[in-house]
Amino acid sequence: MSDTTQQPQRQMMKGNVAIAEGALHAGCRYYFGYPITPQNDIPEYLSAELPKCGGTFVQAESEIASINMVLGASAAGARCMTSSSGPGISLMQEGISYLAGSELPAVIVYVSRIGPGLGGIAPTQGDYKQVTSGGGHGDYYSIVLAPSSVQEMFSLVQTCFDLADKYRNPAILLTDAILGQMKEPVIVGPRPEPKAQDKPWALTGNQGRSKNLIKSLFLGDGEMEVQNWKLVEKYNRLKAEDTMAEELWMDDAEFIIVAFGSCSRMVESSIRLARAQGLKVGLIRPITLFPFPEKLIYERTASIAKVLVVEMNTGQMVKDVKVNTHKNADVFFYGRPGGGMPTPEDILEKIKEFY
Amino acid sequence: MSDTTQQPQRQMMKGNVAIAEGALHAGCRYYFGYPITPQNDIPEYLSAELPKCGGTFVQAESEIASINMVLGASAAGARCMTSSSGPGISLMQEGISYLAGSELPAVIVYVSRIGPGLGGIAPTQGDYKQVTSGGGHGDYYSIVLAPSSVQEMFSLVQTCFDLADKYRNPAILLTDAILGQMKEPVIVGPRPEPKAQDKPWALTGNQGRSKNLIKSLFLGDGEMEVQNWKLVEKYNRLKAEDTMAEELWMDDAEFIIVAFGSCSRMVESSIRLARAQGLKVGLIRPITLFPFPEKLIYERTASIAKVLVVEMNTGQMVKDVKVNTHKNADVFFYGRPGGGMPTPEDILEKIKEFY
Amino acid sequence: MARGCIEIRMEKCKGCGLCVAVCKKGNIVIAEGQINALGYAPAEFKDPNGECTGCKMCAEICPDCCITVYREHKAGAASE
Amino acid sequence: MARGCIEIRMEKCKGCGLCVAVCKKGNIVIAEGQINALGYAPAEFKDPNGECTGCKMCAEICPDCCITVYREHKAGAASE
Amino acid sequence: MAKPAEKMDAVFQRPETLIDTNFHFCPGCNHGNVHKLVAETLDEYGVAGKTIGVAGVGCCVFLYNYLNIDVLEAPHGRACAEATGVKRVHKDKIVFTYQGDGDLAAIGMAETVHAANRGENFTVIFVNNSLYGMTGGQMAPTTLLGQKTTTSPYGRSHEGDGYPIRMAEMLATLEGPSFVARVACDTPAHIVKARQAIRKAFKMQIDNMGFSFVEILSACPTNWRLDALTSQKKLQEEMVPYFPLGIFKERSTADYL
Amino acid sequence: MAKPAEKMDAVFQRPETLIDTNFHFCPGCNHGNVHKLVAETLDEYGVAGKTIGVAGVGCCVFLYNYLNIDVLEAPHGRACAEATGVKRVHKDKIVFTYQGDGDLAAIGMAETVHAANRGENFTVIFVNNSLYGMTGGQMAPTTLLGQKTTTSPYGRSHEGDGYPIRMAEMLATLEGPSFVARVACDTPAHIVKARQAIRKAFKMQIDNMGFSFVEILSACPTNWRLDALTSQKKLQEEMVPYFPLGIFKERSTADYL
Amino acid sequence: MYHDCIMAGFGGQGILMIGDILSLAAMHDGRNVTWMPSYGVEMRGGTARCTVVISDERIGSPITGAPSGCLVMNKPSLDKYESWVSPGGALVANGTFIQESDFTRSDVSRLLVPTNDIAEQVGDKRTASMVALGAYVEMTGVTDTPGLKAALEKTFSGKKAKLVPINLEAIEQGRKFARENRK
Amino acid sequence: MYHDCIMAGFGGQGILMIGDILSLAAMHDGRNVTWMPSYGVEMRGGTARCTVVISDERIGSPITGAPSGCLVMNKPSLDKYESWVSPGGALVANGTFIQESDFTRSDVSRLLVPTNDIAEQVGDKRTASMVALGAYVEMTGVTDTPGLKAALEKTFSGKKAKLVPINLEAIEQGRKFARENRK
Ligand SMILES: Cc1ncc(C[n+]2csc(CCOP(=O)(O)OP(=O)(O)O)c2C)c(N)n1
Ligand SMILES: Cc1ncc(C[n+]2csc(CCOP(=O)(O)OP(=O)(O)O)c2C)c(N)n1
Ligand code: SF4
Ligand code: SF4
Ligand code: SF4
Ligand code: SF4
Ligand code: SF4
Ligand code: SF4
Ligand SMILES: [Mg+2]
Ligand SMILES: [Mg+2]
Repeated sequence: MSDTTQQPQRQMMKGNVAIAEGALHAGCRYYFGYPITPQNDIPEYLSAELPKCGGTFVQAESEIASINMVLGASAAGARCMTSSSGPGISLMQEGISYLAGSELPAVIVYVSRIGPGLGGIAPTQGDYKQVTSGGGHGDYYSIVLAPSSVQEMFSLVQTCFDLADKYRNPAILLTDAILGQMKEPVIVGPRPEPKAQDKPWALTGNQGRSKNLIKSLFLGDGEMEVQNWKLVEKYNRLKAEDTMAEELWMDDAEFIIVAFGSCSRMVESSIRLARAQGLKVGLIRPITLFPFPEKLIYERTASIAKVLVVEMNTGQMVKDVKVNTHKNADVFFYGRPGGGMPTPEDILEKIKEFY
Repeated sequence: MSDTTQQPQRQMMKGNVAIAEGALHAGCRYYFGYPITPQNDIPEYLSAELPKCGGTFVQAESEIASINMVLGASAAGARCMTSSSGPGISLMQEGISYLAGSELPAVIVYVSRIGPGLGGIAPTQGDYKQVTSGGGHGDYYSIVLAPSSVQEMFSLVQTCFDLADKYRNPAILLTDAILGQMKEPVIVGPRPEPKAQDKPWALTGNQGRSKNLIKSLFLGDGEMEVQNWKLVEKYNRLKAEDTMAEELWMDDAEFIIVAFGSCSRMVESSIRLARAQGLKVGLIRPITLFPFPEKLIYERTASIAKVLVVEMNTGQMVKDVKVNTHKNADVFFYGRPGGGMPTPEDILEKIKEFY
Repeated sequence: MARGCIEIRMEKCKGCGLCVAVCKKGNIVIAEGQINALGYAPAEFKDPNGECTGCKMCAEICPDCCITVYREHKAGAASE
Repeated sequence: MARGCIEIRMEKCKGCGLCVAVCKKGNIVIAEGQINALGYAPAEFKDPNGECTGCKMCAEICPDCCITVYREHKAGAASE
Repeated sequence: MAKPAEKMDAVFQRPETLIDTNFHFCPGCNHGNVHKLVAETLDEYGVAGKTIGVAGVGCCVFLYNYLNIDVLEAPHGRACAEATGVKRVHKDKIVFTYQGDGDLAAIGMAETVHAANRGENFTVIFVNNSLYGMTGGQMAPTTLLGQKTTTSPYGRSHEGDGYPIRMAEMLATLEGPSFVARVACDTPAHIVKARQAIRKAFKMQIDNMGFSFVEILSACPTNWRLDALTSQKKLQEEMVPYFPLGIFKERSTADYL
Repeated sequence: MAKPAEKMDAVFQRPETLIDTNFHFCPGCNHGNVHKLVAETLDEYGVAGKTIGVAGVGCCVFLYNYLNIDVLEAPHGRACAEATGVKRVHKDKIVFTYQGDGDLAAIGMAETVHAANRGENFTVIFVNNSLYGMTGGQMAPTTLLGQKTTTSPYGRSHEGDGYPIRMAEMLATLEGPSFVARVACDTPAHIVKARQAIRKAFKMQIDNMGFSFVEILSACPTNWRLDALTSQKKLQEEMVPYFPLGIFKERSTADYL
Repeated sequence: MYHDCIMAGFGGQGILMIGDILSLAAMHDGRNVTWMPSYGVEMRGGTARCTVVISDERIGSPITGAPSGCLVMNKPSLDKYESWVSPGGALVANGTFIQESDFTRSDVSRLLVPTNDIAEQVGDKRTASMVALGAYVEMTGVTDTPGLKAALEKTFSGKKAKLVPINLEAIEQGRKFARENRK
Repeated sequence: MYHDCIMAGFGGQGILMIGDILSLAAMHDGRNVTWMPSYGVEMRGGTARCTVVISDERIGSPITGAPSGCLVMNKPSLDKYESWVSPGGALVANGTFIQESDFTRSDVSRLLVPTNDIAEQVGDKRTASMVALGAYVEMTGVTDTPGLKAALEKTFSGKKAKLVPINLEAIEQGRKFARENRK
């Protein structure tokens, strides 16, 4: 018997709201955050919804407090999240490094705004190098996922929770105001009950077991070196098992564009224009920015000699593409930083220039 | 008439103290900082010395306050500095991004400790990617210099001040506890009187001129994009005019090691061992990590096909070397993170493995 | 009672009405049907009976600093 | 006056001397010429005249929690 | 009588230091009043030309568009640290911060308390409008109990959200500050008192007495979702009772520790 | 009499929750006393098995080596934020932070004030030894006027360095906290009072009364460059007069706003 | 089928809402759609804008520099966006604030709609933007009554459900005007 | 000429100071030199260590895993560093805490110095480390009296200048002992 009203239906949803709802679907019941444009829809939505489902919303006194509350809640075993933008994320770098060092899962939503400094609230991809380099001090990386549609805002934030728990590592969802503010139809379905997480390492009081300890200080001789190599192994496993990328029009491509997130949407449009003119352009869209789809880039560039990187910044992903490109391929760049958006027509022109 | 007592003489000096004294030589009279091992010698020395030469030492309530006091003092036209280590530098990322965005000069001394998280105080180069990627949010870079001797601790901190002023950009001196804690003979000479700096943009009150404004918010249509490209131009000029690297034993080298900072010292020793065994190994030591000596690496690897990167981390500089290496060269890596130090003997073994 | 008057820079006024509310003499009204370049119906000084005392209340409260207040010379007071 | 005694875990003692100073009866001394595994001259309980009241002062002040204090059963007091 | 007569003098006009442009503030926003009072004070003491303002991030971030003085834009919450840096370099200049309640009392708490405690010789102008104006009306540390904001949709509750912080009272317990006062913009009479407090605060600085602090209760009609008049009423009837007006600390020269 | 006689009972012994190992603390360091008091309290209420400690960064960072409980190591200064996160998840568990004066009063000022203001239902154990012990004796916000440290080589001066902050008094002005006290470790009598205060603080938490805070004046012989005895004297004669002992706030159930 | 459209006007003229309704209608039609507003500080300028893209294929860019259609509710928006419209595209303008002589393009299908007048006839001045939307839909054929009705029902639900008929009527009157007046 | 050396002992035995003096002497000799201490948390362990490298050429590594010489003032340090010494290198040990039978290496030049006894003879127990330094210098020939004297004068200046003679004497006595007892 099919009752269609019970079936998941498409609904128009704002990207930021899709993230917040996605977090609730993932069983996240603890949110700690501080207002900053252009991500305020997330705390606003969650401050209304969390109390309804037994969750806790805390508006912290700052982004530093937010990330440290997240650290505390995560150590206590809860799925938890914060969200912010440039200046706020910079303030969280110490905390993110501690999360990585203490091997704690956490989800950090990063809705970028233009910078450096106070900058402005326009969309940008100018925080790519900050997030993919780990961001904070020390030898570590954050997992970084970059959605390119509202549906992915909803689903990838859930993937972030899963990967964060799987690897006991912070995971960042990197997006911007284009995806955050736009609406698209999404299929959301009813909010499931949170699944119990098995976290024997969590701090719950040591009744009936030996004490648990969560720390990032390693003072013993050689202890930290062991820990650092352990993290490297973790990242290698992440690379092997959870690298994600989308390929479009790659079957017959003679020219590759690499682009991620909102920018890949403009690129998609530009490729339609290009294909209409007979130019066989394909798209590789990294979904995980860390781990970066190194192997894929290497393999594809073995046979396709031209790669154009398109970004909404001054060229931050180029190094990652170049270093993984097959020797014979050339890498070009087209970018618009500071809120400038590459239009499909602009990109088409660049395709023609380098094809 | 030569009075030798008046001549600059060699004296044994601790690396951290050499930095502090170097800052005083550069005319820095304002220091704002917060204690953290292994850089405490710097604030301790300056808290004693600054009052003697009319300067101001402020122990701030945190690293965030430190970097923001620096921002204020710099905006007021003063040469000023802070120093810290991993966790503290992470907390400064917002401020550093604002310095870059507001185009303010400032010197930040970074004496690394092992991480991520609280980590420990052992020497490391695990903060390479943090500093060379800018660190904070947005499309910017910090100037990064890496000394490899106590004499360079003294001189390069002065270069940092000069470059920071020349480019109106934050400059980071990146070092670690090896160089910070060790003593070497240095030639220091008498402390000169601070030179007046010509900073017409500084905030001094607008008596007799139109008002000055220091900000990083750019809300006008396309304003931020212009600003971002302006910064790129600045970095290109920096690359062209102020990239620094040292080459040792490169005349007849058949194998290159790239290493910076304290690690390059171990490499030097290992090359002596290698040369004694007839292995023609040369060293390229980047002194500026940003701008990275891209051209030099490219040119040298045109004729020398093997490059070994040695770092005290899990391989953070490798990408920068690889992406600038001539197509025909292979890049290898040997590293020790977490306070492990590659001994000359260890490195020699790696040389033999890859030679 | 001192006599005074005010001038409202209507192009700056945002029509918030605070001046209207504080003038005990009811000397100020929001201009009917008028819209200034900022898109607001501005306040207007109407004082048919010359009751304005120059008490400055309206100017004090005006958030947009649109109001200049004038007062009669006091006998013997310096005009500066 | 209640009678008591103490036990000092000399291997834990850091010889800070605080217990020595607070014992009004002078029951504690720093052991002459002795060095424990931590490298300190530890405190020693000497109570030749049995003057220890079990007042706990020494134990309260000991930062390294080396001192156990015993006291005679009070008549009628539960021994638990 | 619509035009001033010959025998009339201007007894109230735009201060010189207030640039002749339009505020971007919403109708009825008291930020405008405070800008005016600060400009008047700088004119009064003739110090505009040697003044450096430090703007917090909030609706006041465009301070530089309105006051004809040198201005530094500080990162959100850190204005007191910036001002410390500026004033340590220019001991003979006048330095003030202009900050909202989110800026000063939430993220900037540590910098504010410590600058106050160090007795830094600058002035803090603190506009308390009980929420985050610029970012769309979220809850601030000063939001009243029961007040609905975009992040306290069910009204602020002391359980969970905590209490509205009275910054003036808290800072007044420190040894560092010289002058701590709270004023309000709800009536002309209170604005006159606000002017006095701001003048006093700058005078303290001019006299090298150290840290001076004026909290100004202000309305944010836009995010309170009220018109200007009703906002002033709410300010008067709800904010003033919880945040009492007055001078909480005033140092005379002699009483340093 | 060197061994306890048969008819004697132990009236003072190592608390169970205190792991039988050696403290890394220097001789005469009062961190040891405070660890002992906390362990005793957890035993007293029988809650060690449901307690989560949050260690600040400072000489107390190794809390987990000494107390047989679950422990989280917080970044320097942020323990109150971590504790907020932990306690919001585990409302039925006992949560406390253990922090030094640099940690809590300098870098952690904002997190401390706001956790207090929110009335978070956990306990703060605040060891004030007037300087940064772990990093080598630098000046802290609590360093006394005139006191020489490695970064106040000429003695702390209120001009420039500011005043020693009295955290307990300042926090007591907030609505949020339920219990705020200051005690000292200079004499056995004071330690007895310290025990009472710590017990009261945990009891408040057990009774869901909200934020409780105990400041404990302590000696750091190593960085004071004094022996243990002289340190206790200095504590008594110099610290206690500036930092008065006592209970500054104690809430009974009814008086929430 | 691919259609992209910019809608712009004063804040308060209901721009974002008619954009919303258009996108809901398109979704009801089984199409892909994106709706992108202007936001934040941008909004303080007093103008509102949104971009709606409708397609049977996966949609790339949610913004456009050359829309197939444009609906402007005030003069500044006309001045800004008229030149963006693709040749042959549709340009619907609010006759309350814009006159024939304000147009500069002749290679687009233009229509001036007396939105206020029609809205008043419909019985509620606040439906002026719906009138404009109706005209736009008629000019472009981008959706139809079933979709619009469904969209209105989603937009005005619960206590507001009673607003559906009048808004639908406004849309229909807009369409009628367009049918009768398009050149 | 290249010489690297590890000196180690209890904190308080003057390890860092004699390392300092050795490096100052080498500097006075016109050589390059590095001095590297253990520091921070490491120091809390109660042991002190420093590494001194002396060379006529530019010095690479300031640390060493195979020193040409080693001076140990206590047993734990002997246990830790004895095996590090290069074959043929010098190993000077403090006879106050170490016995002949503690040694395990026979491929290095070993010397046990009764530092306390000699220091007492010199007239100040606190010069024990100087005695050891003297013996070390004698065993390795790495510097000589002029350098050491200059180093002492730099180390003990101003009010402490009066300490130079007795420390120099301690060094000389250490050298004498080494001359007479080296195998
Ligand atoms: C680090 C950081 N976090 C958050 C923001 C976003 N932000 C800008 S202004 C503001 C709050 C403004 O509120 P308030 O200080 O009360 O000033 P108001 O606008 O109410 O006058 C916030 C949270 C920011 N710019 N930087
Ligand atoms: C962000 C950051 N800044 C600085 C430090 C270095 N640090 C470690 S402990 C400490 C201060 C310790 O002093 P206090 O909190 O008073 O504790 P105590 O050791 O005196 O008990 C500092 C500054 C750090 N670990 N992290
Ligand atoms: S000055 Fe006084 S009386 Fe005159 S208009 Fe203003 S408020 Fe009214
Ligand atoms: S108070 Fe000022 S802005 Fe408001 S209505 Fe009156 S004149 Fe206009
Ligand atoms: S218990 Fe009292 S009397 Fe006995 S040793 Fe201790 S301090 Fe002295
Ligand atoms: S107080 Fe404790 S540590 Fe100190 S001497 Fe006495 S027993 Fe030893
Ligand atoms: S949002 Fe509020 S504080 Fe900001 S300008 Fe508008 S009324 Fe003023
Ligand atoms: S340094 Fe000070 S606080 Fe730290 S353990 Fe030693 S005495 Fe205690
Ligand atoms: Mg506000
Ligand atoms: Mg302390």
